[in-house]
Amino acid sequence: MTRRVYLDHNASTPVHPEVIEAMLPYFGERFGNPSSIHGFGREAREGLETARERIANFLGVAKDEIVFTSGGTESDNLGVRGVAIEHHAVLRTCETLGGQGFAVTYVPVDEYGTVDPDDVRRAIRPDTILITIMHANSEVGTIEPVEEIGRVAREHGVPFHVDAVQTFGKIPIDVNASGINLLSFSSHKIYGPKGVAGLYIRKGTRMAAIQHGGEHERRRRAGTENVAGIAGFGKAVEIRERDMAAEAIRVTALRDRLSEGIGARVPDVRVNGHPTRRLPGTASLCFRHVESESIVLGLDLKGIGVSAGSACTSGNVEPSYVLVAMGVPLDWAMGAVRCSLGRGTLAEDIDYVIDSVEPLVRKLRAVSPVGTA
Amino acid sequence: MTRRVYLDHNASTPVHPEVIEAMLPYFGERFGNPSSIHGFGREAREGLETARERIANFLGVAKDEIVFTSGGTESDNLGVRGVAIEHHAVLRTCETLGGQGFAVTYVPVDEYGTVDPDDVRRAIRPDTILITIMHANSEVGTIEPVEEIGRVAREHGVPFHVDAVQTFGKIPIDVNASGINLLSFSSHKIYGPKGVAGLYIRKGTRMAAIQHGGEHERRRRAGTENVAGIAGFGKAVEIRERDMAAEAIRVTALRDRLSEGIGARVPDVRVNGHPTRRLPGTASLCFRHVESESIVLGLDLKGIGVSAGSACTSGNVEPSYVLVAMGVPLDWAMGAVRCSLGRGTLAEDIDYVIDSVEPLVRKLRAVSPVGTA
Amino acid sequence: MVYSSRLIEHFRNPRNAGMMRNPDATGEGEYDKCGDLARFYLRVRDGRVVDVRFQTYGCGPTIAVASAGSELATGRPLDDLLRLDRDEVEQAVDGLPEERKHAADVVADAIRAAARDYVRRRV
Amino acid sequence: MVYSSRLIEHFRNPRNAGMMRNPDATGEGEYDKCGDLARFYLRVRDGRVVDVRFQTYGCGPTIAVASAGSELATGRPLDDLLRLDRDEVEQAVDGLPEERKHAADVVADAIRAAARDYVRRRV
Ligand SMILES: Cc1ncc(COP(=O)(O)O)c(C=O)c1O
Ligand SMILES: Cc1ncc(COP(=O)(O)O)c(C=O)c1O
Repeated sequence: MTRRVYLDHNASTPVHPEVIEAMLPYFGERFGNPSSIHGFGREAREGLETARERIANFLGVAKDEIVFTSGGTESDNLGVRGVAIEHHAVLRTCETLGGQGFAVTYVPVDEYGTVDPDDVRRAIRPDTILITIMHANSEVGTIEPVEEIGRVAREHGVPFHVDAVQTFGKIPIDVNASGINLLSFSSHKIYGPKGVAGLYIRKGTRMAAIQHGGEHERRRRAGTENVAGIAGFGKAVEIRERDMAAEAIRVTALRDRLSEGIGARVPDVRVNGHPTRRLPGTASLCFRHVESESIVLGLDLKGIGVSAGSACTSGNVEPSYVLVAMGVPLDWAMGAVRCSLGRGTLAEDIDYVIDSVEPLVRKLRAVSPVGTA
Repeated sequence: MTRRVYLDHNASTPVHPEVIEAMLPYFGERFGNPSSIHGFGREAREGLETARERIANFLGVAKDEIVFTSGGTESDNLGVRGVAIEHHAVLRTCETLGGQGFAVTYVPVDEYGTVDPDDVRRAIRPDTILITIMHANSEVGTIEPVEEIGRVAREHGVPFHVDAVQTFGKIPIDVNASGINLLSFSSHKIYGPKGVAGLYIRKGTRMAAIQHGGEHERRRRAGTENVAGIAGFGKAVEIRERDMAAEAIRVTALRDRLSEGIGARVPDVRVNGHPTRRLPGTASLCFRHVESESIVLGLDLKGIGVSAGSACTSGNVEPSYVLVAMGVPLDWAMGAVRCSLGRGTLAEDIDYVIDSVEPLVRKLRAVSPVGTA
Repeated sequence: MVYSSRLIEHFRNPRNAGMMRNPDATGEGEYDKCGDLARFYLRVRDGRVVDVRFQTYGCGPTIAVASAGSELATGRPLDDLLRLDRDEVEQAVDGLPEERKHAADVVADAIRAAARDYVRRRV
Repeated sequence: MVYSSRLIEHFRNPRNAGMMRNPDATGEGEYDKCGDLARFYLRVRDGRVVDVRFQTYGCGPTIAVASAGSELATGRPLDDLLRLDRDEVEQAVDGLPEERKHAADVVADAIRAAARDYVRRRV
């Protein structure tokens, strides 16, 4: 078998063996429905509440401020739409709302992908009901100044939602210092199972449920809880709490080894995102005059998994909107590749990737009619 | 240790060992994100699509008519609200809708909990956009005449949604014969994991997504798929396909042994629901002048898990709305207990339950000031 | 819902359950919203409760709380019971979950009502 | 997206990739929405294509499809290539996934354009 190197940890991660161990009892003996009042139900509920407590402690918040969801996407939907719907309902009660649309103001980023808190301040209108931002963008990994933006939000009394799916368990987050009202975070990016995530909802944040049915999760999210998944999530957080600091250092070094190694051997390469305020394991590289997906495919044939920055789906190419917003020229942006490292990544993996990228890009450029003609 | 008997399979079921086996690879080596185009992603996608195919075959529908969700509740929300939102959007485009509310007409049930298709016909209005029904109610287990109701829906050109969470994998469902447009079905009621379910969407059914984000599930449900859970769900369906018929017979016999046994030894007991058109494993019993939860608690102390028909949550008693709708008098309805059997249930479990119920109910009645005074 | 082991023990083996013939006093406590009902019977000698019986109907723990309440009432001066605090009753089962707090109210109400009934009969 | 093993083989070892000096004809195919571009060079003797070279830029499989297209064009009468069907090109890599069908269009367009260029130069 060929060597396999996975450098797509921002897309998903393998489940940690200890996490699998933590889930198994909830598939087996502790299989009850946590809403049931008998012993089978109580055993399941215990697993649920232990995980909730662990995650609440990790974030330094109260247990009942954590709601479990089915994924980062649902957390984002609940966080953003939950506030909008609630607000909408309030407005409708007040009969002050004519239509029902919400206006969205987008704030620009600089060349590193960083948002300027002053731009956020200027974008706030008297009727602004929510400020939302990604803590770190999943593609280039630039970490946003959430503390400063949180201060702006607080000054104006506007609820603040942060999508921390890519940062939770990788870098510290202080929801209090950052004045965060709502925080989305997920399991399958930190060696937990897919299909489970969480939303932190600061006490007092007014919001509506978006999934209706039973009275689960204190009426904030209906539906039988994914107990085994949540138990696994709790264990994954416990492990990250233990390993996070050391891993961040290790993985940052490997990431730099990767981009420097490629930069030294391949001409016309650039590294995207902020040079230092960046996710430990994320290296977004642009190869000029080469198309992203052909690199992904070429590396795939070498057993290497990386992700294409520009996605060509349903017959329309979409160069990463992040890179475009950062002002990366199109002939670079079309050749963006994201490498995201994780706990399984070794130095020899990095060297293997560098050794594989060089001839591949050379070959692709050799047959390219672009940039050479 | 005391004997443990689980008679709450309608609430949730233990995960079948073969199902756990089927999930493990997707926590381990096949952990990729199914949206990734490299080998790690393709392996995950394969698991997803194999499960989709298996379930589509089981239902006799096309693969791309199956959308995976996070649970029965989400399937119901997507089925019902998806149609409503889509319809709403269409109407708004047509600028014919003044407000934005939807009116809901409830159709009554008879003493067995059965809906009369003629009542459905009479309830249809020119602006009816959806008919929705539970295939079988989870508490009393009465199976509704979905074929006849489907015929009514078709005659009037109204989309038809069926919540088959309690019937899927337990009794046959023919979405074509029943003219079903949307069918909710779930994993954790049939020995699959929690946190995964499906919605069948008949080709051509106009509906909106309710969870927004990526382009997963053909844009009908955003969010990284719970691959391991879905793979397990597929295996669970495969096993049910194999065992369903024999299990239905076995479990019906045990269910009748239970209600007859209790009926013979305990006075003032009634069996709810339809005598024959009923879920194989469901026995809903009412003990007159005894309070549901005290029976649940008493049996729990004997290691037996059953569910209370009347739920007393947040300081307000709620006698089962199903029983009330069926015309069960309050002094009976307050003492409703649901026993739901499953593949692990043995004849000796049933006898142990009968032996435990008798003295418990006698004791509770002895100290009760109700019905005796 | 998690109940204390002391509560469970009372549920398993309720003390003083049942009716009393010719009691010196009876009293009821009720919680409408739940249909919960507790009835207490007292035997009183020299201003002191010497025997207690109860009957209850209600969600799970009511019977256990009544059993604990009956123990707590036995041997106490009647005056005490006129001012019986619901918290004392709850303590007697090592606390109740939020949704079941009313069980202690129903039992305390019933015991106080029985004590009042005794006073009333005497007057 | 799953590619055929034949396509993968072409991707790994593209045949006839690169430029050609003094070609008898050149042609391009383009797919705007994707930025995909293929350029073909032909050497023609006695109405027959004796040598082909190509250059491509585009999402994954374009290079593989071009390689297969170049093999398919080699040795063929020029007249054939004027009417080259995109389906024949797609068949040469055992089919393409839905979202990548355009790779066959781009390559077929480029080969036909090169054939037309040869005719034009002759006239
Ligand atoms: C920043 C961010 N938010 C949300 C999501 C959505 O997570 P999921 O697809 O697991 O629902 C992702 C996934 O990549 C992400 O990177
Ligand atoms: C008929 C029916 N529909 C929907 C559901 C909701 O399923 P879940 O709680 O798994 O989301 C249930 C759960 O008991 C059910 O019985």
